[in-house]
Amino acid sequence: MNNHKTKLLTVITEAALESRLINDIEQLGGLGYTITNARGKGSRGLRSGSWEANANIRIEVICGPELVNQLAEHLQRKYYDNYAMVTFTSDVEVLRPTKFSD
Amino acid sequence: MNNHKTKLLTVITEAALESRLINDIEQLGGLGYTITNARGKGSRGLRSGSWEANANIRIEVICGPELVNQLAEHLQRKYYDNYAMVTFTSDVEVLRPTKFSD
Amino acid sequence: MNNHKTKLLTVITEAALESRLINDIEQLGGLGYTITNARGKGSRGLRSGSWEANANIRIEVICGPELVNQLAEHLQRKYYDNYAMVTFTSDVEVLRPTKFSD
Amino acid sequence: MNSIDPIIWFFLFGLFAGAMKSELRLPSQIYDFVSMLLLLTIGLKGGIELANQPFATLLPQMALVVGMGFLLPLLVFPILKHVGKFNKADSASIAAHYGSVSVGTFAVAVAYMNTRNIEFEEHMALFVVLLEIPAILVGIVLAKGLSKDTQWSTVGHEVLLGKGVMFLLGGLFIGWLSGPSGVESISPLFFDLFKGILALFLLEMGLITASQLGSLKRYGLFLVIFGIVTPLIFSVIGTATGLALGLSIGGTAILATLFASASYIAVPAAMRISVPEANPTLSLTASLGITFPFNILLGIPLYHWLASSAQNILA
Amino acid sequence: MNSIDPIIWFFLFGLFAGAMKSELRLPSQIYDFVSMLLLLTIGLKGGIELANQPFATLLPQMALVVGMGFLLPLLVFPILKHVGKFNKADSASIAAHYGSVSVGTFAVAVAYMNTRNIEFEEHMALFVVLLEIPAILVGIVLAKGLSKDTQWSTVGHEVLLGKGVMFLLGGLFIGWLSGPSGVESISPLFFDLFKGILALFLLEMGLITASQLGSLKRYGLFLVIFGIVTPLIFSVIGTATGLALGLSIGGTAILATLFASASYIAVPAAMRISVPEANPTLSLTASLGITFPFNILLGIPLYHWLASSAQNILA
Amino acid sequence: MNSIDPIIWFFLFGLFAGAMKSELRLPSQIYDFVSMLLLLTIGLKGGIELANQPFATLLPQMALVVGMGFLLPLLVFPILKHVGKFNKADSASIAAHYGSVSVGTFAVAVAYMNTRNIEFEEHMALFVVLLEIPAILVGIVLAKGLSKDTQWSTVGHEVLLGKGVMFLLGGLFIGWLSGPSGVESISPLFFDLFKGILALFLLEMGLITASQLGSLKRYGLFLVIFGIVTPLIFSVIGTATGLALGLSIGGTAILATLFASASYIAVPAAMRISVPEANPTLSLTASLGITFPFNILLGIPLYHWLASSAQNILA
Ligand SMILES: Nc1ncnc2c1ncn2[C@@H]1O[C@H](COP(=O)(O)O)[C@@H](O)[C@H]1O
Ligand SMILES: Nc1ncnc2c1ncn2[C@@H]1O[C@H](COP(=O)(O)O)[C@@H](O)[C@H]1O
Ligand SMILES: Nc1ncnc2c1ncn2[C@@H]1O[C@H](COP(=O)(O)O)[C@@H](O)[C@H]1O
Ligand code: NA
Ligand code: NA
Ligand code: NA
Repeated sequence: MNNHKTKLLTVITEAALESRLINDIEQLGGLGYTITNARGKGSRGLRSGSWEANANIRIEVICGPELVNQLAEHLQRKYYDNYAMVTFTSDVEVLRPTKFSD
Repeated sequence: MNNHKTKLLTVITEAALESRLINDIEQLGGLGYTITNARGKGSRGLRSGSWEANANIRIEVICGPELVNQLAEHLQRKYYDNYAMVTFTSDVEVLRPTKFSD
Repeated sequence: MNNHKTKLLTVITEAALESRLINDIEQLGGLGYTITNARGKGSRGLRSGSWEANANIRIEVICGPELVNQLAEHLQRKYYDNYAMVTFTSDVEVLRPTKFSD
Repeated sequence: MNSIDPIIWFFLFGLFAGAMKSELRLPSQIYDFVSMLLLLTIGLKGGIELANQPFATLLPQMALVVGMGFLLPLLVFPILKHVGKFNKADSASIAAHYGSVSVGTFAVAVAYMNTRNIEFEEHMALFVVLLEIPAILVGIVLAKGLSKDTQWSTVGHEVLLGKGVMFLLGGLFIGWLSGPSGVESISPLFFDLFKGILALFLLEMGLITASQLGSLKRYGLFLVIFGIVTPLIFSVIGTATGLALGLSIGGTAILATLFASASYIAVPAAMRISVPEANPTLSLTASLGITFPFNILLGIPLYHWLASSAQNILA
Repeated sequence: MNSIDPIIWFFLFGLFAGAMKSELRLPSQIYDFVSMLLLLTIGLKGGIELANQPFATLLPQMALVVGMGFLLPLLVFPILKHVGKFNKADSASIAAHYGSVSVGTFAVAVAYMNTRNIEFEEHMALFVVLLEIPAILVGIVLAKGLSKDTQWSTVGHEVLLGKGVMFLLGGLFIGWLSGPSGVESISPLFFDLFKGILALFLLEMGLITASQLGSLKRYGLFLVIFGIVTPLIFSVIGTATGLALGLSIGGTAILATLFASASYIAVPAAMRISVPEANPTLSLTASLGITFPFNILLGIPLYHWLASSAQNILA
Repeated sequence: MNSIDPIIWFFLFGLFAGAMKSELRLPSQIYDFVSMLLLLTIGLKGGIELANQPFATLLPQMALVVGMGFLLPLLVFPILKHVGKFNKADSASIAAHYGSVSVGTFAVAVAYMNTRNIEFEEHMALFVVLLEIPAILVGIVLAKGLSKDTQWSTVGHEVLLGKGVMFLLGGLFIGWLSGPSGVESISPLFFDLFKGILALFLLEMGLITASQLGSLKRYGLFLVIFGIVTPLIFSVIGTATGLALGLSIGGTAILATLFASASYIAVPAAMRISVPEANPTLSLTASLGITFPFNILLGIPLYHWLASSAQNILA
């Protein structure tokens, strides 16, 4: 198998930001994303997901290391001060590298 | 703690494939899987999850490196041409290695 | 960018344990967690999520390597014998290390 | 103004909200719930009617309707392939969608007749079930040929046990076995709420239709024309079939609507599994983006007029 | 044929669809919603009845019923342990399930009586709440002994504040405080839709039951026999208790049904937390896979016959 | 005791269950569904009323109400900033919440009037829509100033196309276009179930309120006092406005309730996007944790008394 190392960015944040984050990802050149609904707790308190104002989403973007850094920095600059948000990156291997930008 | 390195396969694909993928995983020897509902966008367009025909699922399988390759190749051969699908693998450590095949 | 290596603990277990696991995580010093609903199959059989008694949750905790081990060992001791549960850890990089304990 | 049914306004409201990129959304499980209630109710209604009349008298009608279900997709397949220039799989899949029926369109037609106190044969609901299935089989054969490879037991499983057909059939049998007096106790949920539930369904359909409009530009003019002309022609065939079956004006109009409607629940699901190489966006764009709104906004009144004109001429 | 309630057909439909591996499913939040409505409605009905009669007159009846709730699990525990050869935890857990009651079975019994215009004491709903709890406490003591380690406050929290008991109690209090005229404004949702909602609940129960049948083979014959004989015996005890309480035929039959039914909501949840070493598949297979279908298909008519025979003999 | 509406008991039940840390929860999609039904129903009611009377006669009333919607947040902003010592963004956000209205509180007020057979102008529902929006605009300007940077088209999009306003407006137009006879067919879902649906909504509101109480301790006494005094003062202004508009006692009381209520759906969503630096916990704690329960438990009867006293004095 011809594996290809790349990066996975995971963002956990407020559900209210969904459409804005999608815009950001696409404008910076991300070719795809996956979203799941989530709930949780962090420095900005409990977000139990019982109604929309306190629901979280979990966004995953697979992309090359440069875009991953760009995205993470962009999100940090734009949202960290005012929104519940956690981002982390990890190493993954994909089969069809052409599907993911770099 | 006695950690044990193994692999995690993540597959994001159309919800309609759920039962067939489970069959595939089990027939190739996977001992377990976890599924969450998802939505997203990729090369095959927007899959917003608003109704079943365009909902995604996210399947995770923990297993040894050989099975992970076998599974990924099998899925690629069988589904990539006709279905929205992304797969990636990553390194994880588990506590109870006996629970996972390979 | 000033990335910081840390750990991600993922626990997949019975939905009935949610509040107890949250307690455990907080008492051992975890500063946050994220939960998504899941279904799956493992050594304790099929958990299809169709009703609460057989629904799973997927908990993620980002924290330093020491706490991750402590948490994993604690969960193993307390729940593995009697509950459907899988835990695994992986390496991640975060941007705001101060948000995560250790 | 009052002559437009409020459920149609719900559809237009959804369409507008979707076009404006509003965040309106029916939660996905609520959409499933609402669809399920519609399917069960339609099945129940058909079943009750079956309980009211000897099954044998309906058999000839049923046979003819099933026959038409096999015929209709065959009529459009060559057009899709040679005029539309779609490949074999896509042509077969779209043909299957148009040969089958849309439960939502049927429900709107029923509501239309009820509002105007137009009588129709209640066993129309039975025809919905009958018409769901043949076109799927034809579509698969058109795409794959009659090769021995086709796993017909899997196909049969997918088709018969898929949610759409299953809820319709389940409702049908329950209605049949319980009879009109038996279902009385469950009628507040299934019958009294029917039009309200249909309104919510149409709201979401409007939102979904709006999201399909984007793809329209990509697939161009042929699909738009096909999505309007096909229902017009099929409605004429449906009217003729209704007359042949000796149906009332209401029944004829509903049968014409059924023929004119294109599936977006059972067929897409079956095609996705059995003809995966067909592009699902193509068929859904046509059936949801064009034919569904055309039928509920303009088609149904037209088919009603067609049915009554035809009956007048014959009388 | 018409003598079978349509809600029973919904159960059989779910059972069939599940057995055929159809993809039918009630969305999980809809199942939660439907269960919640059932529990609230049953609670409300009991509460309204409480508002109608002086509480004190019910106290002796309530005491006897609670007493039986402690007794029933003790009767089956030795059989499970010595005949069934289950370990202590499993025996205790199964005993708790059978000592407690099934709200779904109760609802079907109520629907059965209503369809046949058989009168019964409305405060039966109160007994549902009372019978939920004692068996859980007995089960925990049987599994753990009366050790000081047991965190009774946690157990009490789990039991009383679990969803099942909470919705029942909430409905009960609201019904009691509002009285029959007060709840009139909310009756379209809670009372008129009741049987339709119950039908959907039974559809999903059929699907769940079908999914349990696989485990049956693994756990074998004893569980099947136990799942049928226990309700038979408990229904006799229930009938005797009903007579002792001076209940009507309908009330006696419902009390017999309650005794014969096995929990699958409150008790599994409580056991999972308090007796985690018990295998939940065992008890759910028995209670959902055998006893629930047995009771709603055959048991309730039988217990009705039992109650009227017993009353005839006494009269 | 019977004088308390059962829907209030549902709220108290939720509050109790939440305070006891019970696991009771309305599934999130069910909560969305229930909210959606409430908003659509309220919109429909307003729309039907609009269909009943010439639009022009309402225009002056509407203008005055919109004017008040701009004024109210301006009244409390300085108090929040100088007495409460909140920063600009938080003061502006809280002011916007209190200048806007709570649909849930409105629904309870309507139920209160219906139970007591008190007449009121049905176009109150129209005022709900009108009052939702101006306070949001004022809040944004207070926080950001009238800078050219503010992307008003984005703000307008967020406000008008957010779920809350959209469902209200959609219902309003559908009701208006369909008229009273048109909506009859959908009334079992939207009107007959209304109070039951409201009961479920209030149950969840009780649970949410309970979860807010924890934050109260953190933010202290000022917020508690503010959350009670503001509705009292605003209700007086509302009563005066009602008299100025020549409303009935019921209508005046409902307008007073609207002024007294604080938003927790449309405004939080809009503020989160347009004034993200405001702490959402502050405003939600006040509006959900204090003002909402105060209004539905004590406020509405008080405002009713206020309205009738005022009318008596004037008469
Ligand atoms: N240490 C953590 N581990 C996992 N998830 C976290 C952690 N901290 C925060 N989160 C998630 O990120 C969301 C926002 O975090 P915060 O901005 O810290 O409130 C929380 O609601 C959690 O869902
Ligand atoms: N770059 C990406 N990052 C994260 N998820 C992706 C990415 N590309 C695709 N996906 C997910 O995988 C699904 C199928 O992808 P595709 O086959 O490219 O349409 C999409 O609907 C997304 O949920
Ligand atoms: N090999 C695996 N890969 C991914 N998820 C698993 C695996 N094994 C178990 N799980 C998940 O963990 C849950 C509990 O596992 P178990 O205790 O093995 O029954 C299952 O219901 C699955 O959701
Ligand atoms: Na058709
Ligand atoms: Na029992
Ligand atoms: Na206000």
